[in-house]
Parts: sequence; C-alpha cells; structure tokens
Amino acid sequence: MEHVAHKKHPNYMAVFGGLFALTVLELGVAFLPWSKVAIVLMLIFLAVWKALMVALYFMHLRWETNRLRLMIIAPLPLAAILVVAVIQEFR
Amino acid sequence: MNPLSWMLPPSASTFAGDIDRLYYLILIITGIAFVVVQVGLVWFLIKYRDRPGRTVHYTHGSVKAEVIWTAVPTVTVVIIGLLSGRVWNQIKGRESVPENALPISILAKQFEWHVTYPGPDGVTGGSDDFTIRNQLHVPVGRAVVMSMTAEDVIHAFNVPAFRLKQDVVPGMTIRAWFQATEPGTYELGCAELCGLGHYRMRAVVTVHAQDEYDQWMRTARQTTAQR
Amino acid sequence: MAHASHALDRDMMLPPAEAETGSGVYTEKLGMWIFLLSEVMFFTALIGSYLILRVSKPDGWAAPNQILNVPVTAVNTFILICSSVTMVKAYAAAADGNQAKLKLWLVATVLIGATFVGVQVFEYNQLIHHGLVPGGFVAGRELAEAAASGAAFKGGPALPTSGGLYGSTFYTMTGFHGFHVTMGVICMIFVTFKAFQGKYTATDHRGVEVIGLYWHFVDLVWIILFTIVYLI
Amino acid sequence: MTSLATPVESHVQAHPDNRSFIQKYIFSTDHKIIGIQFLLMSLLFLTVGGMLAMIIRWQLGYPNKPLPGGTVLPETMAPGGVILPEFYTSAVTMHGTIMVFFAIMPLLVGVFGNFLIPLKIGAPDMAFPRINMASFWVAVPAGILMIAGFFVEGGHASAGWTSYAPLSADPEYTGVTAGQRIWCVSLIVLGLSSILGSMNYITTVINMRAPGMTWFRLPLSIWALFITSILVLLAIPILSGAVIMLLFDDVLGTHFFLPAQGGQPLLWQHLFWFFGHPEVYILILPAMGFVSDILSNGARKPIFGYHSMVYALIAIGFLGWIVWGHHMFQSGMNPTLGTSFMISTMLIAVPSAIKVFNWLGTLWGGKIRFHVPMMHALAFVSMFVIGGLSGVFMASTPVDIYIHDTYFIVAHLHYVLFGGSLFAIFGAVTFWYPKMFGRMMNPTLGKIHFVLTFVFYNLVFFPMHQLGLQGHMRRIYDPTIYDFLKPLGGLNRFITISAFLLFASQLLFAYNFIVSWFRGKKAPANPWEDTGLEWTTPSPPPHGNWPATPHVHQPPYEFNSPHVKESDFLPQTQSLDAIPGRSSAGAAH
Repeated sequence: MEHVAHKKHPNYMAVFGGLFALTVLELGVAFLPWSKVAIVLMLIFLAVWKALMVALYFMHLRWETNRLRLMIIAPLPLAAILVVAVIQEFR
Repeated sequence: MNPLSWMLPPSASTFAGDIDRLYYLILIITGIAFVVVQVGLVWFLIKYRDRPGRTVHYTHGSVKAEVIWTAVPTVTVVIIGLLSGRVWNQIKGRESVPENALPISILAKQFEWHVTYPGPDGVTGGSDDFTIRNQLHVPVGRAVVMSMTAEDVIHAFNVPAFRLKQDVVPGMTIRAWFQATEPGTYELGCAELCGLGHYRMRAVVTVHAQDEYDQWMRTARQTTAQR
Repeated sequence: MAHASHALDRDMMLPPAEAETGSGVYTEKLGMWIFLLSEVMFFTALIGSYLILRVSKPDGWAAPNQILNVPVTAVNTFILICSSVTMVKAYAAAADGNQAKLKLWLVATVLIGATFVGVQVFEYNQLIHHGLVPGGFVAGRELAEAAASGAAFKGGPALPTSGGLYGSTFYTMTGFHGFHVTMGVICMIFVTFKAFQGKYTATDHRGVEVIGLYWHFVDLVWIILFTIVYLI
Repeated sequence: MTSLATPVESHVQAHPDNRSFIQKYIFSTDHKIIGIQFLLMSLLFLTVGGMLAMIIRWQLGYPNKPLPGGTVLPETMAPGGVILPEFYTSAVTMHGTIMVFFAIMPLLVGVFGNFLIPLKIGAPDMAFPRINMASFWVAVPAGILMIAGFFVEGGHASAGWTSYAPLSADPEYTGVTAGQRIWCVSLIVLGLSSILGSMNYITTVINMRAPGMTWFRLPLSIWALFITSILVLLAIPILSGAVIMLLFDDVLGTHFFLPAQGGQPLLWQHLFWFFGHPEVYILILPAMGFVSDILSNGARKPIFGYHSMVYALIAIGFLGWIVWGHHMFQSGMNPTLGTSFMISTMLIAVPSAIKVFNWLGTLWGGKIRFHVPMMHALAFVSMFVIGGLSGVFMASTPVDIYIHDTYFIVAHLHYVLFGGSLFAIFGAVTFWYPKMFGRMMNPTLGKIHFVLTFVFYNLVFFPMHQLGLQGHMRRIYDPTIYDFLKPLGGLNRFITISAFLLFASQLLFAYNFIVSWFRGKKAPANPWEDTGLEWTTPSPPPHGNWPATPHVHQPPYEFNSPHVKESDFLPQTQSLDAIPGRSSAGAAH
C-alpha cells in the first residue's frame, strides 16, 4: 500500500484557475448586448463546463470506474424528461 | 337496470358511441385474457397439485413461449392505443371543436356551477350575456362549446350521460365540447374533490328541442334582464 | 457477471474481499454517491419548477442585477469555489498522510463555508429591506413602488407587476442550497474534530473523501443556481 | 441430503452478544430487529387505515345514519355518530395517505427490504447499520405527527391523498389549517426516512453480496427490492420538493401552485405524479418479488424465465417514469401529450403480462404444495390479473374520459394494492414469520383467514367496477344527492356489509400473528424446504446472521434439480463439488 501514499495528485490549483476564469467569463457574457437566446445558451454551456470540471476533478469521476460513472449519470435523463415534458405543456 | 351489469348506461351525445364501442372492445379483449388466465391458473392448480407419484418437469423456461406471450400483448395494446388515439383527438383534440358550435362559458366555484349564455350577439363576453346558477340548457343536435374556468380550486365538469369529463382549473380557460342527441334532463356533477361540499356540487342539464330551446332562451333573457 | 475482484486494485480503501463489490468502490463512497443521486432529484424538483414557471409566465421576472445584487453574489461564488479547492486540498493531504495540512485545509473549508452562508444571510437581509420576500414585493417598499410605477428600473426594463413567482422561486432554491451548505459545514466540523484526533491516515481517510463528495456536489449545485437564477 | 440444510444449526450465537436490552430491541442497529420494528409500526397503521375505510364505507352504504359506536368520535367529526362531510373528506384523505405511505410502503420496503436483503445476499448486516436505525427512528415521529393531525383544530388534511393544489395550498378552501401543514411536514420527514433506507438497500445489494452471489443468482425478491429502492431513491425527493413548495405556498405565502400571481395548479399534479407513478410500482414490485419466491417454492420448480423476469422488473422500473401523465388525461393537460402518455402506458402492460405468464409457467408441470404463503401468492396472481386488465380501460384515453374519477378507478387500484400488494404481504409475513420470530404461524387459522379474506375482498371490490360503470364518482360524501346514483344504494350497502366482514376477518390474522409469537410451534431452520440463504441459518438468525460468510454456488430456485436425488431442493450455498460423484458443471441453465 506504500505506493498509493505518494500518488500523484492532479493540479487542483489549475482547476481552480479554470473555474475562476469561467466565472468571470460568465459575468461578462451575462451583460453582453447579444440576443437573450444567445446569452442563455452561452451561459448554460459555461455552467455545464464548470459543473463538469467540479465533477471530474474535485469529485474524482475522471478516475472512477465506468460502472460508477454510468450509475451516476443514469438518473439525469429522468430529470430531463420531467422538465422537458412539463415545459412543453406550459409553453 | 341490473346493477351488476358490465353494460354502460344509456348515452346521449354524439361521441358517446365511439367511447362505448372502444369500451366494449376492451371489455371483450380483457375478458378473454381474464378467462384464459384464471381458468389456466385453476386448471394448473388441480392438475399439478402435490400428490404421490407426481414428478416435476424441471425447466428454467422456454424462449419460444416467452416470445409469444411478449408479442401478443404488445400487438394487442398497440392496436388499442392506435384506435384510442383517433377517438381521443376527435373528442379532446384542440382542433376538434366543430365550427359554429354554440358558445357557453362556465365558471366553477365552491360548490356551484355558473353557466353564462351569450346574448343576442351570439358570443359570450359581451354585456348582453346572462348567467344562471346550476342549470345548463342546450339545444339538441347542435354542438356546444364550453369555455370553462374555476374561481377557487380545481373542479371537474362531468356529465356521465354525455361521456364527457373535463377538469376545470383556476387560472386556465379550458374548452370542451359536446353535441347532445336526446332531449331530456341529465345530471352534471363535480368529479374532482373540491372541498367538503364536493358531493353536492350538482347541476341539471336540460337538452331541449331547438324550438323549445329558443323559447327558453327568450324567457331566460327577459327574466334575467328584469333582475 | 464475473467476480468483482479485478476492481480491488482501483480503490485502495476497499475492505478485504468478503463480498462481491459490484461498484468497485468502497461502501461509504458508494453510499454517498447514491445519496447524491437522490439530492439531484430533489434539486430537479425545485430548479425544474423554476424553469417551468419561468417559461409559462415569461413576463414575471426581472433582468440580471435589477433586484439581485450580482457583484456580491459573484464574490460569494468565488468564496464557494475556494472552499471546494481547500476541501480537495484536504483530501490530497489526507491521502499523502500529511496530518498538519489536512487539519489546516479542513479548518479553512469550515471557515470559508461558513462565510458563504454569512454572505447569503446578508444578501437576504438586503433583499427583504428592499422589499422582496417569498410572497413577492412588500407593499410600500422600494421594489413594490418601482414595480407599480412601471418605469425602467436600474438600467433594465420595468419590473414585473407582481414579484410572486420571482420571490417564491428565488428564496426556495437559494434557501435550500444554503440549508445544504449549512448541513455541510456542520458535518465538516465533525470531520475536522476527527482529523484533530488523528483518525484519518494515508490508507484510510474515507470520512474526508465522503464529506468532500457532498461538499463538491453542493458547490456544483451553486454553479447551476448562480447561472440560472442570477445571470439569466 | 437432509445434511445439506442442517450444519449451521449447531452454531447458534456465533458472535458473543453483549448488547443491552435497549441496544438489542429499541435502538437496535440489527437489520432484523429494524425490520420487525417497521413491521409492528406498519401493521398498526394498517389497522388505522382499515378503520378509516370502515368509516368511509359506512357513510356510503348508510348515508347520514349514525355509525355504530360512532358516538365515541368527537363532536367535530361525527356529532351523535353521524359522519360530517368535513370528517368524511378527511377520512378519505387519510385512508389513502396512511395506507400508501405508512402501511403498504413500509410493509413492503421497510420490513422486507430490511429483513430480507442481508439474509438473502449473505451479508452480516446492512451497509450502514446506524443510518438504518435512523431511518426507522425518523419514521416514528413522522407517524406520530400523521396521527396527531386528527386531533388538531380544524381536523386533519382533507384535500385527498394526492393533495391537489390549490385546494391544499390555501386553508381558505378546506377550512383545514394545521392538519394540512402537519400532513406536509410528516411526509417530508417520512421522505427522509425512505431516502436513508433506500440508499442503504442499494449500497448493500451492490457491494455486500456474499462471494458467488452474482447479479443473476439474486433471488427475484432481492431484484425487486433493489429496483424498488432505486425508484424510492429517485422519486421521493421529487415528492419532498413538491410538498415543500406546497407548504411554502400555505405558510410563507409563495405562489408556486396558486394561480393569482402566475402559479400553476397543474405543476403540482405533474410533480406529484412524476413521483406518484414510480410510487405505484414501489407498492407492487416487491410484492411481485415475494410472490416469485413463494410460487417457485410452492410449485417445487425453478421460476420460469428467470432472466426475463429480471428484465421485466427493470423495464417496469424504467417505464414507470414516463407514464405519469395517465393520471392527468382529464386535467386540462395538452391533449397531444395525453396521446404520448397513453402509448407509454399501454406499453407498460407488456412486462406485467410477461410476469403473469411466467408465473403460470412456473406452476405448469410443478408439484404444488398449498401452504398458507402459497395460497396468498396464488391469490396475488389471480387478483393482480384483474387489476392489470382493468388498467387497460383507463389507459385508453377516450374510455378514461368516462371512468376517470369513478369507482372503476377505486376498484382498479384496490385490486392492485389490496388484491396484489396486501395478499403478497400476508403471504410474505407468513412465509418469513418463522425466520423473524423463530416460531410458525398456525396454518389452520392461516387458511381460514385466507379464505375469508379472499371471499370478502372480492365481494367488496368487484362490484365497485359496476358502481364506476354507472358513473359513481369517487370521494363523494353522499351519493343519494344524485338521481342516477339512487338505484345503486343497494349495491353500496352490500359492499359496506362485505367490507365490515372483511375487516373482521383480519382479526384472525392479528390473533394468529400475536399468539404465534409466544405460543407458536418452534420453527426449524428451513421449514418450507427453500433454497435461499436465509434458511441456512437458525430461526431466528443470531446477530451477524452467519458464523462465517456463506459462499454461493447455485442459482436461486433449484427445486427438483436433476443434479440432486436425495431431496427436492438444492440450497444456494451447496456446491455440487462437495457431493461425491457429482459433476462440477453446476446446475446448468
């Protein structure tokens, strides 16, 4: 077990830098004079990017088994089904 | 009428026939399935009961049998689904309301039905409309389209004889239509729990012949105008 | 399915093979991930309702920075990201067996997490002062007056006439996020105490990793909330 | 071959057990004790729910006549024994709430999830025993709150178990303030308990199976509980979120479901049924699992089509998420959406049909033993078929226009929940009672109870189909208000009398349950000659379940395997290599 004690950690500060930069970018995009749709799409893209960085690096999904990853993303389609179907209803 | 019958009570609207036919179709299909399964079950219980000398047929299953009893129900329910979809669109589809249907608006509130009839201009919404509580009068043989909304909670417009049921939701205006085929009086009840008076949220539906309806309309306009 | 023993070399904190470990990770981590799935659905109910209501009533919402104070919240977002970094640093220290750094980073995480909650309380206080409560705009306060006047407000269009949905969804979503951060801080205090007792070693630091998963998840939810509540 | 099942019986109390009485029986972390705690609690609630049903039935059969013994009820519920409409709606609401959340759900998931999962997969306990204990002790205050609601001013919640907003969101509409809030808080607390429990079950099944207990050697009861736990885990938080918003609408003045400032009443229904339809399967899947175990045991044959049974469970578990709209066909939902929901609903009939036919296939060619659990399991199959077939009527959107919110629905749901789930629960309790308490239930009393329940049950619920077909609405206090319902008075009285007899028959079960606990015949380790792992340890099993981790060598239902001649069953722990002269190929399939 000795070898695991000195395992190489990913560069967490780089991830932090990335999250910070993306947040600043988001703040910039939110007040751009673009169309509302473009801003929303851009912001969602950036938010998903940030969320993925947290999940992959801070929550170590990048190094987990495929079985665990599959298990974790499995409920997301259910959430999407609910929101998309009901939005159709009220649109 | 025999209260243990599987027949539906008499109907009095144009689309009731389609609904009843679908009902009887499903009744026959499920009836056959019911008999097959229950008879099979009882037969197996008798035939394969534990008694001396009986040997067990050791098996883990049969792909052929399983494919059959997966395919048959699938085809059956898909057919029922397709037939139902057609009728559903004719009754509740947003484009299904017949042209020149007689407009009426309905306001449901705890625990009564306010029916608003159009004035001489023939459309609801004008100042010449008049409202009557708990009485719905319609002519026979003419489509009636109701714009329904609720003042407080969700109610449901339910006339069993017309085979029509539609929730009435506050904050929404929902259109529903029917065309009565038989003059007479019918009952309108609330079908969605709406409070402690839910059970007595009842109204009377009167289907008139056209001339009788015209006469009723004249009298009703006069009496409500005097009030 | 084959025996899962080949998964053992992936996770150093798996117990000895007394069982089929179908997930390839140790039980506490698996349990936390499963719990987080349930949290995903909980926030789906809240965030989904917000999205649905927003689409169904497009005119009931204010533009960014009109009512909510985006600069303050941006700083708060930065604070929460910092706490995620200190958390992951604590985990790395635990894995390296560096007890001093583990304690340092855990204490930092507790403090920064508590700061986030503090800023949120400040934000709520300001909003209530300006007249936004869960029920909508408070009559007579600044926001209600502005909404009633129908004039352009703070560089944006006129406020919606009723702030009902805006207040409802804002307070419910951010409130439950804040509640989760608070719970996280409380659990983190327990973990910190155990760290000071020397309970986490290089070969077994499950507690640190598991609380970390929860903490990062809460951070992840905030990333979504910040974007869709404050910026859209 | 009797030696196969017996060796562990000599090893009673493998681990020294030094726990105090309170650690052992009250704040216990032992999954078996927690299972029994849930059992006692949910049977209590089953009784309360049943009494509420009697109140409802009395009013429907004998409208406005004083309830026999009803004078003990407070003036605010039934002055002089005559039930008030506000108490009637409360009773309807609470009968549904209590039966769904505090009786059937804990009976299936809380009791058997706890008791069976570690015992059937070969684990010493749950993955998180203390969280397991917490999940019970969180459910207790939820239950106490739910009962307390009857005694607050204004009475208990009365907006139906579905609590449709806006009726439930503003006290002005029902006159119930505290009761509705208590209802909300209790469900939120109970939801926490369910989530903790399901997280435990899922983790345990994934990570703690004994060596050799591969996924496709899991008994179907465990597969069913596993899929159910996933549904609980993902569906309950949606309910919690929705109920929190409902509570906020009432308490904090928010506007989620109140239309005055733009809220959407239909949003509540979408959220509720997005939870509610998986919930329906939560209430039936474990029952299907228990019935599979019991049927295979009773027929002395392997389950027919084990793999397709597993895939059918998974298919139901998934399809359950995309059919919620079929509860809302007449709600004003977009009719096009209604058509899509109809198709997905129709499709869910297919895996259910597969299960029924595979159960019949299991009986075919068997050697059927009619023990009490088997009788209940057979009744389940028969009743579930009726409940399933009546479901086709309401899945068809046009037919649903007519039967929606009528007694046809009431008949349907009781055929699934009583005829289905409750019969399976009676069967499962009788089947695993010896393992729980170390004593057998009296089989004669059990058979009498079964016959009476089966007969009166059908006399109560079958005629409800006819009530519904005549247009009899649900949840109405006094059907005699309507002229078209007046001819149904006799049928309503007949149902009411049968319902009282049905309730009385349950006293036999209660008597048998309690007396057998103290006086029942001592149970051997494997009274039903079953193959499962739980039967290889004494009845009741010691703390820690087995002296050493069991190893699994066989699929779950090896009855009358050609590999064994000495007995008609092959326990899952039995290796064929251990039997001299056997091939090591294992029981092939």
